[in-house]
Amino acid sequence: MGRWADLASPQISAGVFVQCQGCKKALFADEFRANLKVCSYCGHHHRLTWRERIEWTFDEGSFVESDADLAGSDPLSFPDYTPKHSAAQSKTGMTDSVVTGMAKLSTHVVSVAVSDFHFMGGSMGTVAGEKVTRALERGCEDRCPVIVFCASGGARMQEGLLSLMQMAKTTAAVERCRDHGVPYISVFTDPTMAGVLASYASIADVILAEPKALVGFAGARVSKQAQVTKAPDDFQTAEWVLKQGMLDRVVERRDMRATLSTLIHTLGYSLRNKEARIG
Amino acid sequence: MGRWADLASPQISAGVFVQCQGCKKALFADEFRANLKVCSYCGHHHRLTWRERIEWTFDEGSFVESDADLAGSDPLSFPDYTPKHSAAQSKTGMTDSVVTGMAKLSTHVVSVAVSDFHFMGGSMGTVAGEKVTRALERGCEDRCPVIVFCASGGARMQEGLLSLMQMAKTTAAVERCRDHGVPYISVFTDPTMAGVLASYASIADVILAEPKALVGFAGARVSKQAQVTKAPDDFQTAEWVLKQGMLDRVVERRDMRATLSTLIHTLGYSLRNKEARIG
Amino acid sequence: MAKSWREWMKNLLELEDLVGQIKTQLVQESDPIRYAELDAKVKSFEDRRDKILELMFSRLGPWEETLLARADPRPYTLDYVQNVFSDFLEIEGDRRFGADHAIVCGPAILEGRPVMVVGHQKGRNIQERTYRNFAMAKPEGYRKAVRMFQMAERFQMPVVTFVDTPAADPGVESESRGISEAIAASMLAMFELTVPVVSIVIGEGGSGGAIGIAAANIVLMQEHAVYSVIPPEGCAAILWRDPAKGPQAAAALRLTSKSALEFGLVDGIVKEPFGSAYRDPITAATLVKEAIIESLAKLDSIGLNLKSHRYERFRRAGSSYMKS
Amino acid sequence: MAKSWREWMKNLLELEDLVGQIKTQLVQESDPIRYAELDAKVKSFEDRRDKILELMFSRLGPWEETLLARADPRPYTLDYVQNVFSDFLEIEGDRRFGADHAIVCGPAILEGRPVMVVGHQKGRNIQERTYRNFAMAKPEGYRKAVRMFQMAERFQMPVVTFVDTPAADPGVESESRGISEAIAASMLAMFELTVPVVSIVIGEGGSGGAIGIAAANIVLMQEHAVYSVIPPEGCAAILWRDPAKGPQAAAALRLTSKSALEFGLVDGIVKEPFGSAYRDPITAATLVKEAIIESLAKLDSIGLNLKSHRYERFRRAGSSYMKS
Ligand SMILES: [Zn+2]
Ligand SMILES: [Zn+2]
Repeated sequence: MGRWADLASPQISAGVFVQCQGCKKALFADEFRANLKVCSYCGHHHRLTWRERIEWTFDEGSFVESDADLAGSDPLSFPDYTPKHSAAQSKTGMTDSVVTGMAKLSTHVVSVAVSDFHFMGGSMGTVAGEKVTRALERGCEDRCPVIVFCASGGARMQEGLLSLMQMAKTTAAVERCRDHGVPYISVFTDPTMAGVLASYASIADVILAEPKALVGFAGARVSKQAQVTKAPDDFQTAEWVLKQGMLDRVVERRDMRATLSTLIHTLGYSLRNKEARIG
Repeated sequence: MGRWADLASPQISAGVFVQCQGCKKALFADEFRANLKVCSYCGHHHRLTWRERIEWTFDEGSFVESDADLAGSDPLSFPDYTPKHSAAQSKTGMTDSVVTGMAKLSTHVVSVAVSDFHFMGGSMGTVAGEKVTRALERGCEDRCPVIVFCASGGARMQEGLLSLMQMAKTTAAVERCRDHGVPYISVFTDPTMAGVLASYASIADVILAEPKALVGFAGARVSKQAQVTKAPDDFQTAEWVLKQGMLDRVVERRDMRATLSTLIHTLGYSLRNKEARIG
Repeated sequence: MAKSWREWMKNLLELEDLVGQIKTQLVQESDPIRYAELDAKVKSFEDRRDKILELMFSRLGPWEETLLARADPRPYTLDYVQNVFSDFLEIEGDRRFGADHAIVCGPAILEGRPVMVVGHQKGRNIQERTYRNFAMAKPEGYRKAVRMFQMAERFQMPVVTFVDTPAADPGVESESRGISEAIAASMLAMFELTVPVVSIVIGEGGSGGAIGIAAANIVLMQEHAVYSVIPPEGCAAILWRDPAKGPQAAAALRLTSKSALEFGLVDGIVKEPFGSAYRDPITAATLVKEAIIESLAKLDSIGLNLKSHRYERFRRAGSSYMKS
Repeated sequence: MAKSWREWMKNLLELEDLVGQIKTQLVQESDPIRYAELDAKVKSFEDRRDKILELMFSRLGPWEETLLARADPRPYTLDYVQNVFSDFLEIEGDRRFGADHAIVCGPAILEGRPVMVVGHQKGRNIQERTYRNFAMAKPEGYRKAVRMFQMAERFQMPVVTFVDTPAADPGVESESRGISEAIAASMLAMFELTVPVVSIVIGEGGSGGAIGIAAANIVLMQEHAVYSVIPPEGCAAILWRDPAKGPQAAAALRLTSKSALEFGLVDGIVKEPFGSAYRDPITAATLVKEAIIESLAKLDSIGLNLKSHRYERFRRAGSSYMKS
């Protein structure tokens, strides 16, 4: 067997192997990437970096980042926050856990936000909340659909109450989209949890999810402890959440682009139409 | 023991007994009426005639009936409908199962509809649907709250699809009340079922119910047959329906007037206020 | 009288079976004489079939219409969705309790224009029927529909609903989650809409379960659909304590499309191909498609407040059958 | 450090117990000398108590504030409802799934003006706590709240919410019925309102469960309430793998009313009587009542679009802590 590569690494060269996190089988790295980091044996959808997500979802080269420089601080002087945050920045090359901008999808313009779990578990602090809010607001201003890829453990503890307020702030922005007739689609990827799930993620017009993505309010341990009711085997998987009526479709990664494209085509029609009428 | 009287009869003279339909005990007829036809032993709330309901709920002598002459026909020439309908008319002195009008409750003007189960099981045909609709519309026109007492087995089979359409018609009128900011309160009395429950009854702003009232979509036999799930002992009682979140309070008959009064006082405030401002 | 469509159609179905068998032989037949014989046989049987069909359809009563509306090969909502729209994408969540497969929903394109589709869905075999709960929706089905109605309003999409249910689910679970409230709230949500709404009864328009998604500006019925306040068997059980008297009840209830039109309760009848929709599903779908397009065009041209239009439409129901 | 309010207050509670006992004796005492002695004892003990209290309250840290916010004699929502409003009538139905007693709702009168009240409700004894699920609301609680918000809009009533929950219910059942969606949808419904909305954190402002009903135009905190993104114990468990380090986490999280005000995340602090609200619930309620009336008056006088005002209020959250 050849060399082994880190599965999260964006540079995976040919002839190198990676190990599937689902079935533990060895996969050719180049095939693995060609298959959008989905295991060809067990279908396990591995987590993506924001770059991969955008590259593999939107029209080639169409993404233009917004607010790239927006950065946070350590308002609470929270123990170890500054070094942790800096380490995450060095590791990922991101200023914070969310990247936003405008992109095209089958030529339709869309406002986009993508969380990256590799940055402090995709947690939502002031900057992530602000970026998601601006992405939603851009949808209203530019009269285009908004697509948000979620990947987050929840609100960022280290910014205390400021993080909690981002739940309300992003929700307010979703409400604004509703007022403007702007379609807003969220996609639950692995994992979509807690404060993110309990705010902008769950109130999209249409909610899609990647197969087997972990989706829940409380950590499985907490929620299992909390009640006599036994958790089912597929508890907090996207498939279970679909059965509970909380999302609309589980979509394989290779079909995501087409599904999103169909949705923004139908749901964004009146927006384009009205715009056309206005001038 | 003295003479026995028919419990539903409006004329119950002193010294006569009636038998409680709940505990089967004998009750002095005059005490029974003084107690609003509630058994003093077991609290069983006996069905009322529309006259009793209005007399015991609204300000004395304040009720003015509307559309008293509105009468139906036998549009489908349905087997036995005409004689059955005539018999109900003779028995009750009503033209159909619902009586409507304007009344006062603690001096507040309200639009009222009362179903009477004694008229063909309180079933909703064209006339009942029309009267409830007009009662709701009067609330919008006169800018006053609407109170509806339900007592019905459901839509009236003998008028076929015309009866089914009354579900939509009355629902449309409820929607109009919502548009006009007119508070609409419905009260489930024994029984409130099927097509009536599945239309105007269930979408009131506030829903009250009398204790132990039978409240359900399907006859208990049908719904128990239909599924593996075992029906609880209190299935389809007002108390059970309250636990299911489908109504807001179970209110004893003696407290109904005060409860309704408080509700229309708070919920009708802006209506009166706006009216005052308008002139 | 026949209790089911299969029983009623027994002779015809056997005849068609026979024709099918001969046709299979025909393909394999190499002897030209034998071939001509078989071919003639097919033609004569098909002739006979057409005559029987013609006879059966020349004197359809309310009960036969009921059987036809329930016929298992009859096209269901998703069959029409496939043939009438493009780009349909099913949306499953009710955001309340669970996924209900007795009602299917989602946006789709109708001749270039997005519409929101909502419809009851029956199943054709036993697995499908169980999965679809025999098209008897639970509260979550109606709440999913409400979500779609509100989404259609947000994005200014016309709504098209397909009605095909024996009844709403009457079980203990449905009661416990408020099936009555869900049906009423669904109608209420429809009456709030400012976008055009067209409903079409394509099979069984079963009482509350049907009207729950049929509070439309224009309500159509397919020729061989039925629409009733109560299933005929249920009516017979109450009236004559004999569910077997369904045929008499069907007559008494006047549940055919023709009666509904006469009473002014539906706005039009959509023709079906000869022998009813299942005999030519593509043509049936084309007729449905044309009827929907025509209805939407009519509503577009009204230019009125479509919410008031819908109110007035239902406001009139039964007015001519009262006196005061 | 003390783990609970009772533990922290142990000495004081014992002292008060003692005072209580002496007072009982005092009432029965007929001998004037003994009476004077006992009376002096009471006075000296009460003096001591006041001094201890003063000392304790002069150096309250975030952990003590947490304990105070959770203190079981602390007034709960229904205590304030009783003392702030008249004509409160509880409304129970969520119209979806079930009655949730962790959130109480209903219309009431505040100085002649109807308002809609929504609040978490804790229980004081074990039965009450179970009945109230420790004020941890399930999806149906938040959906009931949404019903009330929408009703308030229909009838143009201001909304007043009382926040007092350790967290939303995290159990399997809550997950299965969409607790996350319910919380988000509740905030969404609040952001839709055009009527004035005032929220007041009266005890524990526990993360998502709290913000779910706190998307108001004006958010107040009682002096000894706390408001946090995560319970200190949970934070300690994650940070230091030691839930016992709650006190350190409480400090790190800055969950006091003073901090929240400094960060600009609440709009005002409602004073409490000396020794915190439970020592004089009537005065506490009066202060709360005044704060609510003042807040509503402020919102009335703004005359602005209250929906935009609410948007802008939350839009600002954290803005001053970013750079670009
Ligand atoms: Zn694998
Ligand atoms: Zn009794």
